[in-house]
Amino acid sequence: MNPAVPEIPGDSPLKAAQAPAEQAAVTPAVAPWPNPLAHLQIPFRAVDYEVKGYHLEVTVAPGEVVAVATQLDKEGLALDTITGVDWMAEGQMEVVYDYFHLAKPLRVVVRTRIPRDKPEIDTISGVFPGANWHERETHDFFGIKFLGHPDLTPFLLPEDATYHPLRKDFVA
Amino acid sequence: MTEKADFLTGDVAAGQPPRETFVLNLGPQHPATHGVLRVKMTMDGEYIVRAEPVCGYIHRMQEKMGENRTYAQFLPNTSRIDYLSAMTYTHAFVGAVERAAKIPVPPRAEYIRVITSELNRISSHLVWWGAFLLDLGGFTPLLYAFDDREKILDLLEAITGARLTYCYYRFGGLCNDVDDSFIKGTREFVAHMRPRLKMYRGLVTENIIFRKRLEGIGPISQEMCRKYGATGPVIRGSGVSYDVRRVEPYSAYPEFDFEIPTFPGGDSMARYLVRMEEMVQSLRIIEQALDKLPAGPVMADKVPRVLKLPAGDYCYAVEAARGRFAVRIVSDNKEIPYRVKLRTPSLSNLSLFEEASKGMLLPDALALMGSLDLVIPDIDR
Amino acid sequence: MKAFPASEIIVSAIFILCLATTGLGALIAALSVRIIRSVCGLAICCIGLAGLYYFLHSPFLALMEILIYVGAVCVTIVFAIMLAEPDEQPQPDRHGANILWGGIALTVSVALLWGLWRLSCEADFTSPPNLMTDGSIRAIGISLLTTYSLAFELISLVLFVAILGALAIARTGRTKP
Amino acid sequence: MNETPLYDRPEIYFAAAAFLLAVGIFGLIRRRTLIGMLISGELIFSAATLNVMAFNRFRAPDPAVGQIFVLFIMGLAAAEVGIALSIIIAVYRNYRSVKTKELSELNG
Amino acid sequence: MMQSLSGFIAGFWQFIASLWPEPLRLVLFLGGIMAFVGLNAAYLVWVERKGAARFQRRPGPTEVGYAGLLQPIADAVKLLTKQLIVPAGVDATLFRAAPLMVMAPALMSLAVIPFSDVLSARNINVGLLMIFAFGSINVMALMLGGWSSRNKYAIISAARIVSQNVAYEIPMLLVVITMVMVTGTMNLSDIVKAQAGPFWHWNLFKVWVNPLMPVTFLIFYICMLAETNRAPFDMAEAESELVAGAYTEYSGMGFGVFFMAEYANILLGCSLATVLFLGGWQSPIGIWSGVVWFLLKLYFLVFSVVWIRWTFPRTQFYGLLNLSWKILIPVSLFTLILSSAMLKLIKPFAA
Amino acid sequence: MKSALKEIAVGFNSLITGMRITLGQFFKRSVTLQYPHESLKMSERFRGHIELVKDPATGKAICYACKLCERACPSDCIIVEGAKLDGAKKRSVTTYQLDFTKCSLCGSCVEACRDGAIRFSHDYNLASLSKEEFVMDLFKRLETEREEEERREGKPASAVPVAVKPEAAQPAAGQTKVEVK
Amino acid sequence: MEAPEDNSQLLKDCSPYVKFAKLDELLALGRANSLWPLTFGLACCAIEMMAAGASRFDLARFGAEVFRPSPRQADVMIVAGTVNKKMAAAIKTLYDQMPEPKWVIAMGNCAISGGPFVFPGQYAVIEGVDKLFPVDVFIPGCPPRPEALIEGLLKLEEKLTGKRRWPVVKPE
Repeated sequence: MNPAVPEIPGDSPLKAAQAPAEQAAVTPAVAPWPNPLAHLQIPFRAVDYEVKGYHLEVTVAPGEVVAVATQLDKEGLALDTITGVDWMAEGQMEVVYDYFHLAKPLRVVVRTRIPRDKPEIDTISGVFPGANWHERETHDFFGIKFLGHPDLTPFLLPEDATYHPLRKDFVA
Repeated sequence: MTEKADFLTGDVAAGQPPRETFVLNLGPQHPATHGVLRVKMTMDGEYIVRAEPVCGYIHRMQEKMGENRTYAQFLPNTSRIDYLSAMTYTHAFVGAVERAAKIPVPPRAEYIRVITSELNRISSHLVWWGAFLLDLGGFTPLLYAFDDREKILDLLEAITGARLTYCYYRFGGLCNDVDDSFIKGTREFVAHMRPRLKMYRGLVTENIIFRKRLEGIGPISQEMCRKYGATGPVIRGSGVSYDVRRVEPYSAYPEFDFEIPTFPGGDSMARYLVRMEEMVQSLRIIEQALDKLPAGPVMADKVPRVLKLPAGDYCYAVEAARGRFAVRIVSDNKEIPYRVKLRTPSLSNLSLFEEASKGMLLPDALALMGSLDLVIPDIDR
Repeated sequence: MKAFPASEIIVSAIFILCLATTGLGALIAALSVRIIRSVCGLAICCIGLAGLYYFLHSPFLALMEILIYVGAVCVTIVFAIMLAEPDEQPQPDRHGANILWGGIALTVSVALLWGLWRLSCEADFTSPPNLMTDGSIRAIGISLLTTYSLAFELISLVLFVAILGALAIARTGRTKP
Repeated sequence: MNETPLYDRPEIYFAAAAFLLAVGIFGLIRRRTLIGMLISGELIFSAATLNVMAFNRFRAPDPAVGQIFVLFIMGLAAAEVGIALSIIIAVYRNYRSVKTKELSELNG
Repeated sequence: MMQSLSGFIAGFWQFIASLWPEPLRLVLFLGGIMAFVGLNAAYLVWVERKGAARFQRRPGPTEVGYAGLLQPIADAVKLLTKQLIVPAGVDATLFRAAPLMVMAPALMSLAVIPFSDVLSARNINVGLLMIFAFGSINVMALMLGGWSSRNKYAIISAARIVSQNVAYEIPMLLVVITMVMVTGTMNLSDIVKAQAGPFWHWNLFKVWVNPLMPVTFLIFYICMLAETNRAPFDMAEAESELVAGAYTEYSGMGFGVFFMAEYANILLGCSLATVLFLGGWQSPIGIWSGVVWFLLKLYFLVFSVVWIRWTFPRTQFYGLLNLSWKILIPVSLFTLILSSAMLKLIKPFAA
Repeated sequence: MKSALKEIAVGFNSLITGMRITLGQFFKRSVTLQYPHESLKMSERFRGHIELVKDPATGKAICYACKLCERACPSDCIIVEGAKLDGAKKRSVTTYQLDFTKCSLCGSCVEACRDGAIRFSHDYNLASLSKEEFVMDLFKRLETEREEEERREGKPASAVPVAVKPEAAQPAAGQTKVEVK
Repeated sequence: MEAPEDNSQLLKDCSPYVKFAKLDELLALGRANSLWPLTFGLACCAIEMMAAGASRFDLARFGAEVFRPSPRQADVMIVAGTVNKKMAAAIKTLYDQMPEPKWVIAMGNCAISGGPFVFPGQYAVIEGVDKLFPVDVFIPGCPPRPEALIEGLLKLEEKLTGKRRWPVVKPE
């Protein structure tokens, strides 16, 4: 039982309340290079954060996204978002996975391209449950099928929607 | 404070599948969903077996519009994604374009951006505070919060011309400079707000009814936050001091001294306290920024009238009032972006609701939902 | 009821109203198809009964009847209906059976009525003085704590055990999601 | 008016009680759900209490005894209802029904 | 002044009573009570809205009549002419009857409240019991309203109302039994008469009978809030959870009657608190007692109810039950035992 | 037991505190703006719907229908038509149709205008029974306004002062410098 | 409440001596002064709707602060925000659930015509709620100021009673 009135903002207990482990996690503004993902078997490419807005990027084969997600999960990264880009001219769909680290200034972009006429890719919602909604949304917008996804019913579009509005050839 | 519903549940044979369930459709019009979220709840009495949010009731094609409009034309849309912290959202979009087009922003503009963003954060938290209390059945705090918020809105309206959808930032700076009356008014506001926060504490934070309703309710672990990508006060309420302003510093934030309030509880109370403390920190930032506000122009010199970003993709993340908001622009070197992706915090924050609300009582789940601070158009875009 | 010309008639009318309420309530309780209406019928019947008790010089019991039957028994039954929704479907017409059973019930009760009637007629009864608000509550209280104290304790024990038993029974099978 | 007024005649009360009893018995037999039977049972209880009260009033005008009896009956009725309803709910949990026809497992 | 006024009223009543026999007096009084309740319910809504506005630093209704005084009338006119929707699939009879069943008991109960020495519709020996007996119909009616709406929110709300009312009836009755013991009667007039004299003769301050008397009053007050479904115990109409609770499906005057009944019940609860604890019509200085004092005390309590509503958030439902079962019932039992013991001790000295 | 009592005491105290706070607010002055009886003066930068600016010299619109605003508008709510009137040097606007119901008040049009020919009005309390009312022809509006003013004052509209300098709504280029200590 | 004047010749003759308050007009007055809105916010405008109900602007002065969460008890639906196709059915139901007489205020440009979210080839937004049900008052703005909402309510009252009891504010 917690009887009285501790932990009020503005009072000193605030500092005491912070878990010591997270205290250390507050990092300085400068990125702690070298690349903490260097030991991964996947060839990440460092990019200039000031120009791009992320630190590492990698293009993988469609089959590797789950493995990459698992690895990044182990490294303590969180899923930022999943989205698609419709490269109609090239006949491809790009699926982009953004990850961010909770303590370090580290953003990772994982891309993969799948054929536009058969847009199918494995789901990573088994690794990151948060991917569920992002994948549903991507399915809504681009019609990309996430294999093994628990529920690919329309998320933002009406329940009976069959169109994929963010495809470049979409007409309302 | 983990004992809950002990009177009602008592010795319950756990693990058995529930048999008496019914489906309760919360929303799309329901006072607790703050707009048009629909939650399909499978209930066993007042216990939630499964709460499945159904989104899309205010999907407004923001991303599609991004592909239809020039960068400048898309700018006003950003204020309407999360209308409660419109400044920060515009900031992210403007920042992404500036990053891609390598437009330098004058320091005065950056400072004013910080001031206005933080003011906006306070106003957003005030709305949340009031609406949250409304969820819990207290009406008066809402009006006190709106009262204080009006003061912020007056300040912001004087410089931007709008109360909610400011559209104040431009690529390379701001559309207007601030004047002395704004600076004076902001100082007055900071002086006014501190005792008000104290009053809020007496009225609400220490209130036994309120504490009983929040303490230990809706715990969210750090791991769950990470797995779902929850950010902002939600993750900070779970003890992780993740804040974009610290981790990926942007604008003039590195120049200010402020704390990232974290509370380890992970319950609704922790999230509540984080936001209350954030208001204090925002006031600190505003004060520092006002003290240090440099002179100079508020608009970069050479901003091309017709913006074309070099091909490639560009990201920019900001700490909005609800957490990490990131804009991702894919450009193919045309006037119109090839793809604009808006990563909104509310979507990720809500996505953990289904897991977190399992087995909770309906009012507790609504307290949890309120503590996530949802803005539905932010989810649906 | 002092010297008031029509007072006798008014009071009789009220009495007949009470009787009618009781009878009507009972009929609704026994005959209506929807169980929720039956409960309402029971409640109405109890309110009518309370009126009858009042005429039987016991305002205390009249109010207790309302308090216990309407406030506790009926509410509990409605609550149970909420938990277990047993709406009867309109049954196929079985008029014959209805008449049969109704006849039996009527026979039994008429027999009883006859017995009581005889009982009350054989003994000479005197109409007691009109004591609407006598000290009956005090008398009840004193009797309860003296003559009938054992019964009083027993009834409280019964109620206590009933509550415990009800809790125990209703809780079994309750699952937490 | 020398005639005994309507409300001071015991036979009226007896008739009312008999009517309640008849309706109660009929309901008890004809009702096909447990709750319906319970309600009919309450009617029979009421008939009994009315009788007791009438006798108390007309036969033994003691202010206390009959009323205490009725109070006890009410207490018992309340206890009975509590127990019966908890049983009904338990039955409902197990069988998803409170209709007597469907609760015939013991019939073999 | 006050004395002469109440004296005049008393004389007037004696005159009337001598002219008109009992039944007509009763009818007259019932009419008076109805008017009183109607007027009060309407203007308590106004007080509530004005009060809420003041607590929130706004003027409240001002534009409809002077200071918004015609607001309740406008609301009534509107509600009366609003379409009455009986949703498909509901039990129409019960659905329509429920609002009336909520209103009637409150009206009946007010008949035994002694507004002053002579100003009471029916002074019966078991007045206190009567209020509770009719109060129990209230629960039944709200429940039927919720149930017959065939709306999930309403049904949940109805279930809540019952648990809440059952839970709070117990401490309330315990407290009332304490008061009956202290005053030795269930006649409300006699209860007030037992508190004659300056304010330390009020039951609230009778600490020599029971040192916990203020606590007893507090328990009664809390129970009264809970029984009338007022904030912070307004589970019946938990807006942010259950839309409008048991009233969700009610439109027009059906809702209006529920609304009025809520205020009538507050009025009844506050009257009861005044009679039981605050000395009814007795003036705090011992002289010039009269109906004015009763009304002053009554409206002070009503104001405090409004004040509480606009200050606190709603309690959690199990918190509410815990409060009753874990705190209020034990404490009220304790005060009951304590006061009976004290009475036993004091009686010999007093006699 | 002791902790429970303490909890009750603390809880009770917190309730009393809350009630004291609200009672304190009860006696404070209300903060309400009695709108139809009193109204706010909108700030200089308030963004109502746009309106055409009069040339103080001629009393006519400055706008010469260059259509920059039309192009800048993200929601396609402006339609400008212009014509070269007889004897005039420049083109002048003949229709300036604003569909205010589509406008997002972003200010792109005002910023796009190089001559300060449009500005934000301060109409902050528009409401109507028909939505057609908000598809307005700003040019006609300006003309009727001018005619009315002329009729009322019996003198040319040039004497009417123009309240807002065109610079007031200009983009940041010409803003005032604010000195901060 | 003063009685309105009557137009018919017969009544005009005695109008100096007798004021006729026709029942209809009394009803209209009652209705106009007790407009209970439905608690129903969609987007940005909803915040301004809340602001209009808050202390600074105080809708309560006109008796319109009783925001009812249940459509059964509401008189006026303030559609504050964008209505999209997924929402349209729900909002129609809400309208149908409101008892007669009922009114609708379309607040904000989105509700009036889809507002800034209308573009050629859009697939989600209803271009004006007057396509779904009759709308009584339109309040443009993005979002409109709270005063505009009050003005809208006054317009609605004007529509009901046929005259305006309040001064008209000319913006400056």
